[in-house]
Amino acid sequence: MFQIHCPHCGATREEEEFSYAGEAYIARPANPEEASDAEWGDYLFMRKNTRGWFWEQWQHTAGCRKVIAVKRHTGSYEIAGSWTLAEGKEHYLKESEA
Amino acid sequence: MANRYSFWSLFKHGLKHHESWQPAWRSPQPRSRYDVIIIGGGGHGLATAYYLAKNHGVKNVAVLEKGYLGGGNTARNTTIVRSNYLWDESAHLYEHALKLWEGLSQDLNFNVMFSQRGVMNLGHTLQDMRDIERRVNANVLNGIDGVILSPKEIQDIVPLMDISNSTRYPVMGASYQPRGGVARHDAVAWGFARGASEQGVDLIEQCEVTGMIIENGRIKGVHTTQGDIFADRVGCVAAGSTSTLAKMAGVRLPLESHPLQAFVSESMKPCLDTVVMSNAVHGYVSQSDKGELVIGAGIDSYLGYGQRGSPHVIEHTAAAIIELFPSFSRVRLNRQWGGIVDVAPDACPIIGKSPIKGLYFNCGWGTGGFKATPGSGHVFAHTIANDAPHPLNAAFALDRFNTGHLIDEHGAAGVAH
Amino acid sequence: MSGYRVHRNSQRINAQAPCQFRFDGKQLKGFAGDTLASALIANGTRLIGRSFKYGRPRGIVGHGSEEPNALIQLETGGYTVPDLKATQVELYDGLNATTTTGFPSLHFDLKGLAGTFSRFMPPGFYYKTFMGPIKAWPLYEKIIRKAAGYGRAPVDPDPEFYDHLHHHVDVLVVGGGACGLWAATLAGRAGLKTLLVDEQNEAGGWMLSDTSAQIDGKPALKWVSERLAELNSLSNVTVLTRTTAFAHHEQNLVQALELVQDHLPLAARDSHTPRERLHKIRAHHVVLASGSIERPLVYGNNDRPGVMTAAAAQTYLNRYGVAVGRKVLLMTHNDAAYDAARDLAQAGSRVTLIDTRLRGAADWRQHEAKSAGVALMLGYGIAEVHGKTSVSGARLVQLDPFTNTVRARGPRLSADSVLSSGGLTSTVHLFCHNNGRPYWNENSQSFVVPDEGRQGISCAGSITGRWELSAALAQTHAAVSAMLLGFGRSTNGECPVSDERELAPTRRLFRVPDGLPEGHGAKAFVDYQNDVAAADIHLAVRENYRSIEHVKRYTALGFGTDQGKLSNVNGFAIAAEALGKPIAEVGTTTYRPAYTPVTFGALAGSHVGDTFDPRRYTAMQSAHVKRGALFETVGQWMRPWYFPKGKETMHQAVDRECLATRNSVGVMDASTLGKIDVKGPDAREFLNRIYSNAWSKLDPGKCRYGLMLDENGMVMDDGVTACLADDHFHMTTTTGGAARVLNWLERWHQTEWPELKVRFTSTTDHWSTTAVVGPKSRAVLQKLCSDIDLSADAFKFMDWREGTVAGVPAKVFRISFSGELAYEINVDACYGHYIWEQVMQAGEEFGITPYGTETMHVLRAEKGFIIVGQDTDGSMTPIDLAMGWAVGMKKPFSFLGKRSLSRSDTVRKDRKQLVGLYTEDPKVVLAEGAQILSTSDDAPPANMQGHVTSSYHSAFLGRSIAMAVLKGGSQREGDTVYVWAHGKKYPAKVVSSVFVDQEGVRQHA
Amino acid sequence: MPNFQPYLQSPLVNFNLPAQTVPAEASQKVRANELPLMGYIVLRGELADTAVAQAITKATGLAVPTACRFSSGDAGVLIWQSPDECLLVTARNYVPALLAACTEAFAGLFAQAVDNSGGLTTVYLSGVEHVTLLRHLGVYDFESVTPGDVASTVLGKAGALVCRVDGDGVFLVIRRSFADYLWLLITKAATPYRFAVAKLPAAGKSPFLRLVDAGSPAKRPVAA
Repeated sequence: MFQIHCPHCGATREEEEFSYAGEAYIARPANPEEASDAEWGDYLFMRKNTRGWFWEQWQHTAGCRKVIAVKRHTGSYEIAGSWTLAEGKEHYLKESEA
Repeated sequence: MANRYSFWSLFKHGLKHHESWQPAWRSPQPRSRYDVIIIGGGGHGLATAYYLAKNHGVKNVAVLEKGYLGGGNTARNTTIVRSNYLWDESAHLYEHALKLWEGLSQDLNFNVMFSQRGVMNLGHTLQDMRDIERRVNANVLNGIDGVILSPKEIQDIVPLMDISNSTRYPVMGASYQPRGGVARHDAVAWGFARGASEQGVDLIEQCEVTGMIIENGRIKGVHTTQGDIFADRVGCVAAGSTSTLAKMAGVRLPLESHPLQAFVSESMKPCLDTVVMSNAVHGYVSQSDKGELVIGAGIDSYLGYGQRGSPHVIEHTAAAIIELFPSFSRVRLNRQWGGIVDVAPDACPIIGKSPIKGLYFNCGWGTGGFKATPGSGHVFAHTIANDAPHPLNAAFALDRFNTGHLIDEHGAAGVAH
Repeated sequence: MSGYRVHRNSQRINAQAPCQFRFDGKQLKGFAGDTLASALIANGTRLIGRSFKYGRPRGIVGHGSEEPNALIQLETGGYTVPDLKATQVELYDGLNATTTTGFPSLHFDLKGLAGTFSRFMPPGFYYKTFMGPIKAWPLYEKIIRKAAGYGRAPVDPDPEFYDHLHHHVDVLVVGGGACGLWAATLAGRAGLKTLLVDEQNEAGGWMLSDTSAQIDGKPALKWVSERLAELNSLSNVTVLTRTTAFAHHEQNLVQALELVQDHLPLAARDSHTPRERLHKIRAHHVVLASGSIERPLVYGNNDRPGVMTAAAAQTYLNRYGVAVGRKVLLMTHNDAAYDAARDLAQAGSRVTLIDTRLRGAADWRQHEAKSAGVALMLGYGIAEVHGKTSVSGARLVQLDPFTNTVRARGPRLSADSVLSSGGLTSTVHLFCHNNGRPYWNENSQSFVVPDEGRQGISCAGSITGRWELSAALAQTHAAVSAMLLGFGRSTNGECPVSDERELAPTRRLFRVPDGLPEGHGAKAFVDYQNDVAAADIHLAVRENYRSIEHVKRYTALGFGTDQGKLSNVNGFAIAAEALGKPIAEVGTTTYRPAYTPVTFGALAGSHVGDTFDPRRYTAMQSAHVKRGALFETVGQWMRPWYFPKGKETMHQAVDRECLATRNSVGVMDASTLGKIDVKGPDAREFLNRIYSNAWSKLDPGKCRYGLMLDENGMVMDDGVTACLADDHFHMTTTTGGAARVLNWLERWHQTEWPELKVRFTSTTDHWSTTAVVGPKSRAVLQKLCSDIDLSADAFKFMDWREGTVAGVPAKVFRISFSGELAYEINVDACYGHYIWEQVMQAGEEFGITPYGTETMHVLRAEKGFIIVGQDTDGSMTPIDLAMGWAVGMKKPFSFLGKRSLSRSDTVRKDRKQLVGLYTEDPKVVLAEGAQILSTSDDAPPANMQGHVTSSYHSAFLGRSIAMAVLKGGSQREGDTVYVWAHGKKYPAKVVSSVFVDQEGVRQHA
Repeated sequence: MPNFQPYLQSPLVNFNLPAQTVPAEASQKVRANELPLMGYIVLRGELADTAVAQAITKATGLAVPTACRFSSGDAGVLIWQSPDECLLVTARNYVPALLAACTEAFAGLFAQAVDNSGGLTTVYLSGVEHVTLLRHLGVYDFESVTPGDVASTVLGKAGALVCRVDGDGVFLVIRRSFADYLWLLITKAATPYRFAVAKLPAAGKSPFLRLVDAGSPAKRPVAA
């Protein structure tokens, strides 16, 4: 059972206070009408499902109700850190560039 | 068979101190080229190889397993076998598997201890009962056995269950599939391994695939920890690790791998003669031939390859079991473990071709893979041998996620398999 | 007879407190401080079980959680517990235990006969047979199941209760032996919040068994009590005994089970105190001082009752004052076991110590043993134990000093007990539950954990393979000091010293050779509980089950309730030999929780019975109960289902409720609907994106029905949303969907459209909603409300007004889920009960009738209104539901799910679509869930066209009605279909799903 | 119109706590009781935005609390819930005026006040073992909750706000529809601790208990 730091509450809380909200930073097509069925299907269903360091979302449902970004290793379950969605995105983008 | 199993063979070998038993399967060095490579030496992969050789004459086959045979979900599930699925496509696929189960021990000459003690899916709300009614009617019209039981009838089969109205989620009824049951999970892998090996399939353990050799859109072979191995057809049957393989081939899949936990009690005298499943209270339980209660918990919500989940999931399941069986309160958990289940958005498998020519996937079984083992291998072997799906798995192609033709089994599946 | 009481100064039993107890009906005597095992041995009880496969007689082998054989059934009725280890059951007065094996009786066991055919029952024999005839397997299985299994499952409800307790500490120390106590002392002195847990009824660990041990120049037990006194004096330290840490999870979460009352006589148990408590401990740092367990050697018939580990015998003697036998053979390959020989001899047993080493132990130890009267035989081993239900002696062999082979035959010795010491096995389980791996240490002949532990975990004492007390304490001191540095604290105390004693090297031996090829001689057991003998492991390897996991699974090695504490290392070693590999390469199997078994009830804690899951009630609950409502569970909510009068059946009650509502007035509690306050300049835009229909033109004072789709285009929720102000909306959701929808809104807002200025606040619990429904509803409301003009033109259908109802501020919505003239009165929930009663009073003259969900369902079905989750199943689009009118295809922003509606499958004409059905026989009420066929041909596999989603008898129409989803249904009105359920077929006509008042006159009245 | 006599009911009405209430004694290691009906107003707005913060203070006379803390004053207790949400616990008869004051103060701002008075209730939990009791119910590190702190967390399967004013006890702000469940859970978990439904202590300095006295309609709301 994880302990996750909530950047909004500024506190580390137990997993039971959070609910999992899946892969982080999946971009919704800007113009869905122009997306092909394949592109739309990809956005809807295809997932990285990374084994290793993974950017995911948790919602602090029992606390501030905010969705946060968490970088977690899906093999060792180690948590590298958690950020607000906005802060996390910067780190995330830097990494994806690298 | 060189090494046929029977009472007689046991007797003979017994007199010889069991010193002359042959290996159940060969462990050869990998050759550099095969007609077909199967990645994943679990039940599904071994079954695929077995049926490739047996039904399609494709015997020049290698099964590559990164660990030991049957060491993945085959070794970690709660061994429930049933075919009472809601939608035609899945019902037919799982019923196909169930029919194979019914003759499997004899076919493999390896007792997989398939025990048709019946599977009960409990209903706790009016909507549960509507769903049960819908599913059972659909099952019977699909030629699958199924009945609806009243609480009283449930009690007759499962005397220890609390069917009173005082519980939080009173038992209102159940669907019951008498032909369903459980099997000895390890034996399934070993039986298929032995059968495949006997027909010339090479089973390569401790051989992890590290990359795919793809030339202009065609699979040519794989890089492995035991060197490159070539084949024009490669089937991936790697459950939780499927996404990792797909990444090597540059294929995106609609899968998420989650921990699924289970536990067994200490061994007790027979006290539960059927399989009881409840989606509403999140628990399912049967009793193994060894006497342990085999209990499945819910899926952990998060992605995880750790083969372990969070304790509060187990605690909730224990509470659910007590809600159903108050007297089990004093029974003790002996061992818990976790598997990695690859879940597709519609809780149905993906079986078929991929964008890469000659590369096939069989994945997304979620929590329901074990029961399908022979059927899955059977249709996947057909798909690989003919480079075209078997009628039974045509609907389970990857493109359904583009067309939107999902086969939404969530209702019928829940977590409880 | 063999075991007997002796007095030992070290004994921890209270000779002044005798306990009467029953075992298999026999009345026996023991003392407070005994375990059931020690008391049984003291009473000369030997035969305690039959083995699982061969039915071989078995006795007590160990003295703690490692015990494989002595599985007993404790107590009867509600208090019964199966499969407890007698070695872990604390004796109390009046205890009643029975054996769990042996059929028909322990002394005459049928399996025992089968055992004589054991040579034909190798591991996996059942995989190789019972295959034909195919029909016979169920019969075979019946027999196998009967034969397997130990205790009997309880059948009565549990009279005791359990709870959970959460801890957040700096340091958790697992194990209260010398090393654990020292670790806790240092952590405590450093001011850290420290928790120490120990499995036993008192701390001390091996010190309780080893009388000769000295620490800091005083008897070890004295040092232990000093430590305990100090720990108890520290307010920042807690010590929990009878508490077993059984699992280690992410970020140092440790689960530990405390046996709070199990050691008390049933009559003495406090009904206000839990039987067991599950501790969930979050520790910044964990110190594993879980020690080690002595394993036996593997030799012929090493399972005969009277065979035991040396450590067990030493423990029974010194801790419980019980000598295991008068004539004892003790075989060892190490020095430590000499202590047991010495102590037993001093206590009066005739002890022959058979040392497999030619030179034996260090001189001082040999001398000590001899002077205590121990007979020494060096270079020998036991080939085979004699005796069947009890040890009568053993046959020895002379061992080759260099290779593990037999040099020459040895003497036969008579004895009543045979002990062996195969060295210690570190208790590494917790270290390995969560990614940790032990490594093979050739010196200590054990899988051990690294001295430095790992992130967040320190390892202390013999878990690291330090068998000698002095070395163990030194390592502990170093490890804990390092930990304290990490906390920025200093070490306050000198490392306790225990005299360094000279040691002779142990002999690398697991399986004692008997001069015969493996499998030819007497069975030499590795895993007692699962009847796994050395030969079985060789056979598994021979059959190519070569991975250690395969060996384990094929033979069942280590699968028992002892989790292989005695057997695993011997098993791995024998497998390694068979494989011709070093043990290190063979490795271990995975260690899984629980370290020792854990009661289901303890895992569940207080989440059972009426607190298994919340029951959510509305403010009107007592009003409903008073009127005899029966309740339906909807999500976690308890909703009135129907209100039977007198002996009414549900059918009669619902007919009455429906007619009363359609003809006069009914009232329903709609408080459970989810309610969300949506406010902000961009609220409208947000609604446009989240709902499929358009919201741009909804004026304040108006309401609109909205459909919510998931991105896959399928209907996920629906409800009426009222416009309170241009930037302010009151959204309602389905009862079951409230929480899901709120999170849905939050997630889309936060992740996709943070730029939109809008906020969502749940007001579900704030508002009580009373729906007054029927032609007379206006009249009823008029009696309660003067400040709202209720006239048809002033207050139109789908309007809402603010005012005062029965003197309470209220929001009144003129919306209808029944097709009738209806008003929903929303008030502060504290007034909910009051308003309900006021409405009942005001409606009395009209025969106002409260109704529940069942009548609600009928009324809405008569109008063809869907219920999400009943008429939809996650595969229905708005188009499928003939609700295209609720899809704003022209909205500028591509609302959630819109794109999915244009995929090839979602535009298919022959999708399942919502229709109405009229059975030919109006009396037939179709089953909800009945399947639909186009023709009367129902031969499987039948061509199913859809199914019935809702079906009722409509008292208002005087006939049955049904809603269904049907392939291409929108084009099939007028067709006749066949509705199939349980083998019966009913012809029915496809009709519009709006059965009553298609023009909507009534609701606009 | 007849002369209506509206009455209010607490979410725990069915337990009839007043009838069970006994004087507090030291032997009761865990005590609990429900506070009389209070007013609850949810304040939404970016608390980091000084304009919003000032408006809140202007309307309530209370300082905007920092994360996981609460502030208090004559108008009641202002509990931090999230960067854009506070919960104001106040006397029931203050609510109309406070709502009005907020609406006025929030004019032109992206902020709002939502009345949630029917949706919540407050339970006072005290006794020497009250922290132990919380540790039975929830995963939160309740020993670390010091005066002025609020823990928004889960007890069993229901959410709760746990506010500590002083060492004697904590105030649990819970949802109406979960109150029944939580009360059952509390009483169950308190079995070992001589649980009692005890009379609430005198208000003293407790900003929560002071509201109880202030609750009588006689008193006027304190607002800017």
